[in-house]
Amino acid sequence: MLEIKNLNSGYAKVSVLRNVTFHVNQDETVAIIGPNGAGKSTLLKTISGLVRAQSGDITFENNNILGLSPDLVVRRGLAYVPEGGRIFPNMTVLDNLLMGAYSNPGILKSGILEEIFTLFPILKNRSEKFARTLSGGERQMLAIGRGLVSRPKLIMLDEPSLGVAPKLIDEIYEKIHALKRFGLTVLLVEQNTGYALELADRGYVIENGQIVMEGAATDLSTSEHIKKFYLGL
Amino acid sequence: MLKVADLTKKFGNLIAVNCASFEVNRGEIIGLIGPNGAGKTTLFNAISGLYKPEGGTITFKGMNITGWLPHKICKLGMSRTFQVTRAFTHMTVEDTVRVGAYNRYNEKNVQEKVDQVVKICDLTDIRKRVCSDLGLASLRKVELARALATEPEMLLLDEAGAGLNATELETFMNLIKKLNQENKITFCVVEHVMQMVMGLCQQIVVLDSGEIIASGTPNQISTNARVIEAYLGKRAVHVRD
Amino acid sequence: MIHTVSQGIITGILMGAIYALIALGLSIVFGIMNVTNFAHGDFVMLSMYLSYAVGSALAWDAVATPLITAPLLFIFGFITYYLLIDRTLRQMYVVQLAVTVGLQILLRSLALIVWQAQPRALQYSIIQGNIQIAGFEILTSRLISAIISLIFIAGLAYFLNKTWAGRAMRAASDDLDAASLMGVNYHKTYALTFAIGSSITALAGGLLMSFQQTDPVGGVRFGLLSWAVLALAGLGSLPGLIVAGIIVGVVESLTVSFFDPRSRLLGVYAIFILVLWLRPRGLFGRR
Amino acid sequence: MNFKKYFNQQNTFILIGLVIALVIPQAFKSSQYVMLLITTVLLYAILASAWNIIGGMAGQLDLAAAAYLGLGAFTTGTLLIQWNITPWVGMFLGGLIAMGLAILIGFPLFGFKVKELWYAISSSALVVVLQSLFMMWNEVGGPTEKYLPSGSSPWYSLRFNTYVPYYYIMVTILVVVILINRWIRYSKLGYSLLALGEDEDAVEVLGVNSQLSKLKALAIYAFICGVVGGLYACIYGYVHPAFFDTSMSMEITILGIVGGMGFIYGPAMAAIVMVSFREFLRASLGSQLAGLYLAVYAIILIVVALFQPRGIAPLFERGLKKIQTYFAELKRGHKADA
Repeated sequence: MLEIKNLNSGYAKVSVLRNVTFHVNQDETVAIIGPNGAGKSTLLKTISGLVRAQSGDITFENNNILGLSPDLVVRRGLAYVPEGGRIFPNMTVLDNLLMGAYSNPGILKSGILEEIFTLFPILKNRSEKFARTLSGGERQMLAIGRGLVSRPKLIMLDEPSLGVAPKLIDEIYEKIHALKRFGLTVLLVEQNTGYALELADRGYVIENGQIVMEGAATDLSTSEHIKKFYLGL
Repeated sequence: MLKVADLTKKFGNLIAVNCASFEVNRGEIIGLIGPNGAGKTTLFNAISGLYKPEGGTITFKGMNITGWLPHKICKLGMSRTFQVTRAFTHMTVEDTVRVGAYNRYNEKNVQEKVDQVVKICDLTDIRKRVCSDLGLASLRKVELARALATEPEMLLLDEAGAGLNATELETFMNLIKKLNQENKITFCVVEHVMQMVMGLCQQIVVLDSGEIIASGTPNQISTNARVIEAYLGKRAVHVRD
Repeated sequence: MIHTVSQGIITGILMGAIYALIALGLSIVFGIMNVTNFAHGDFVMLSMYLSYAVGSALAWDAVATPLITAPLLFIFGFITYYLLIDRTLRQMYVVQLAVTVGLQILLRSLALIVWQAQPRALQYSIIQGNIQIAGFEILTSRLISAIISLIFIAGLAYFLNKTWAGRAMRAASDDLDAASLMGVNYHKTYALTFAIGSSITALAGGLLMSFQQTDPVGGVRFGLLSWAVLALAGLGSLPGLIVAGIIVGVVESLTVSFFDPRSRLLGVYAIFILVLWLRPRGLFGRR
Repeated sequence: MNFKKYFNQQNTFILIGLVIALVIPQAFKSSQYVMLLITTVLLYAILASAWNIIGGMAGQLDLAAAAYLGLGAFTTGTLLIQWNITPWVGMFLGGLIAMGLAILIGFPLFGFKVKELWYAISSSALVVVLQSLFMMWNEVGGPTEKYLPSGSSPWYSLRFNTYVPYYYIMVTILVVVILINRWIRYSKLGYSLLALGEDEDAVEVLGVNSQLSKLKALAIYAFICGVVGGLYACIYGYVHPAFFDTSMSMEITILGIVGGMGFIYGPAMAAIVMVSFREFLRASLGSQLAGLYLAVYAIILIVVALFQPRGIAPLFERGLKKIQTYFAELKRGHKADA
């Protein structure tokens, strides 16, 4: 469904990603794990068009999406929930969700909001509140909900456990698990290796901008390298 | 050397740091860890004078420096680096270091100090380059160098290891160790790269949601149940389906 | 004494509503795009001249001229955005300053070329005259202008809150990257914002021409006034903008009636500086 | 003394510049109009160079040059008119008064960390405010021009029939201002200013008192503007509140930016090129439509700012380097031939 080949990317003078190749199949949950600064976020930003790739190929459903601006990428059905959620703090929760339908307002008629409210009941209770008043966990749920409004085919989640109180991480991951039932393909980037591998079908390990390992999630979580450096076992 | 007692910093209703207390002894390298948003950087900003704390006291070298302006704290012997490198983009490496060196030197002997710091931090090759042309690893070194040029007795490093690759990290850690042993500089580092924290620090303080939840040696910390739950996250998920 | 004060306050409130309208144009451009348009005051000046041109050519009343000048300024804002502002967004802040200040000099010299240095005023206004209420004199033109301003501000608030374009503007203002992830093309949103900001000055210019004259350097005054209103209001609160506009209007009007007509900007400057010192986020601002 | 040591490229340029500066009045003496233009160009060059200290180096976008200039002019003018005190004294008093006001305003502004946009607006407003104040103050200002007496000795009252002496005084001041620029740039203050122009927090934790540094820069800048203001009054022979001119302030800021922020010679160079060009436009277009020359000029300023955002000074530097390498290669070529 999503295929990345020999991707090189980075910022002005710093090259962050080197020759990254991987793919995500339909209805799969894929986790990308790695230490802070390894280039995980840059990878997702490049796919979503926020960062311009230096070379390589990105195809989504057999269409080349490399070099498209973010607003065009999202219209193809590829939603990106950025690191930290990046909700609109000075808009209400409802307005935040509505923004998710910006590229296709007609979708609201399909009852998507109700579905999201069923998934995240807390958002319904707070729909008239300003998003800045939400807690870290609620913001993350809002961000995920906002990404879902456009009924994307693939959703990319960037560190959903970041800045969320530990007891809420469980809840967030439960929701992400529920996304699978939504018929969604999920690409997950996490530093919190334990959670990510528990949830994912397959995983990739990225270090210093390069993919150093890949395999089924169960295999990865039993690998010595992962145990030693990521799980601290 | 540095003593933080009951430090509290609020932003509106949000309590970023809540009654934090810890102590750093002379000559130590102390690590400050915790999840994102735990208040580590806020704590640093309060200690270095960029924020005025709402409560508590900060004592440095026996002086109460709570609410002092940053440049005065620096004069007293404490400097810092920033999480996101905040290089002086249009200045050369040498000029950047010079800004720090003027803290204790005047026009006559400032050049000596600059040369010395440039040499220690291994910046000789790039001393005439403009900061905006440099890569992350060099920028981190430049930032350390300019803080070092102020001749601090204590240095606060904010995520100095983030984004460095293994070799770069190794070089950087060796530099810090050397400065600690030879120049007798006390370090307090906020760090995410566990490799760096474990390899460098004698003491570790763990911060979560603005509160200090544990402190001790690296071994004590890595086996502390509360720390594991809040930060290290070893525990596997239990997804109910 | 009390009568003079009250009269001053009433005049000030009416002027204040128009100042709020002028500042609104600046506020949406600054608040949403984070662009500082130093030429904003000169946009007002240009609008007033255009209003004069339209009004005298068609023998229209000043209040009606925005029907023509507002679309003109809308197009002008659109072109200005793509020609100049869009190119400054990813550049250093000083470039934006240099470009908008250059634009200011350009607008001023254009006014000089077309209308020479003489002040111009429209003669006919159906809303001349005044009403007497409880012994206070209220100029009809100002009253109507104030009411139109308030209605327009309310309309814009509705636009920002309830339409897709308005929502996109607020989202872009909060977090540009996140907005583009929602499918917002920020160039288009910014162009629309800047064009709306410009056409607001056309409306304000028309209203102002119903009771005052214009000259090529008049822009400075409106520029300062709107920045003062903005500093006082802070960003992001439309009711705050109205209150701030009224405070500035009242202060100006009281300085004029008690001190000296030539000192009208002194009081405004004083509160402007005080606000910068004591409450940099403005009285009602959240940012 | 080693002659060769002083005969480097830079000093050669300076020498050539000085010779040209001395010769110019001899060449254009016959035309008062041209001399006035050249003096005006110099005035802008001085002000833009002074702006470089607060704007270019410290990054504070000050728009109040004309406020300090006007204060200097009124101080000098009033002292001469009312007490017959020579402008030589008046100029410096004017500079001091401008400096005093700058410190009075700058101290709290910098203390509260008002910067960028808001600093620019408040300084720009200062010009307007001083204008209306002097408009009201009839003893000193007022709506009509107050003429400076010619007095007995032109050198005492600084009132000449020709612009040549003004020219020489201006050149001297310009050289002094550029030297001050140089001296500041390579001193503790200069390095602190450049660094705080980029990141104020970062520079404070390096032990720099940013408020004090900015205040010093502002004071020096205001003083220079005030001194030149005194001369300005003498050249025009009157004082008027119109001296508090917002357009002029803005032009100086643009020249500083277009010249290249922080480059010592940049602003002066920009002023000489752009203001000469403006006056050329005025001479060739002015007769047809008032204001047309300004419109063309503004467009050119905008284009330069857009397409050369770091200013024209880096452009010159690059050109200079090319010439240098060209000559160096030429030399090498000669050696190879030999």
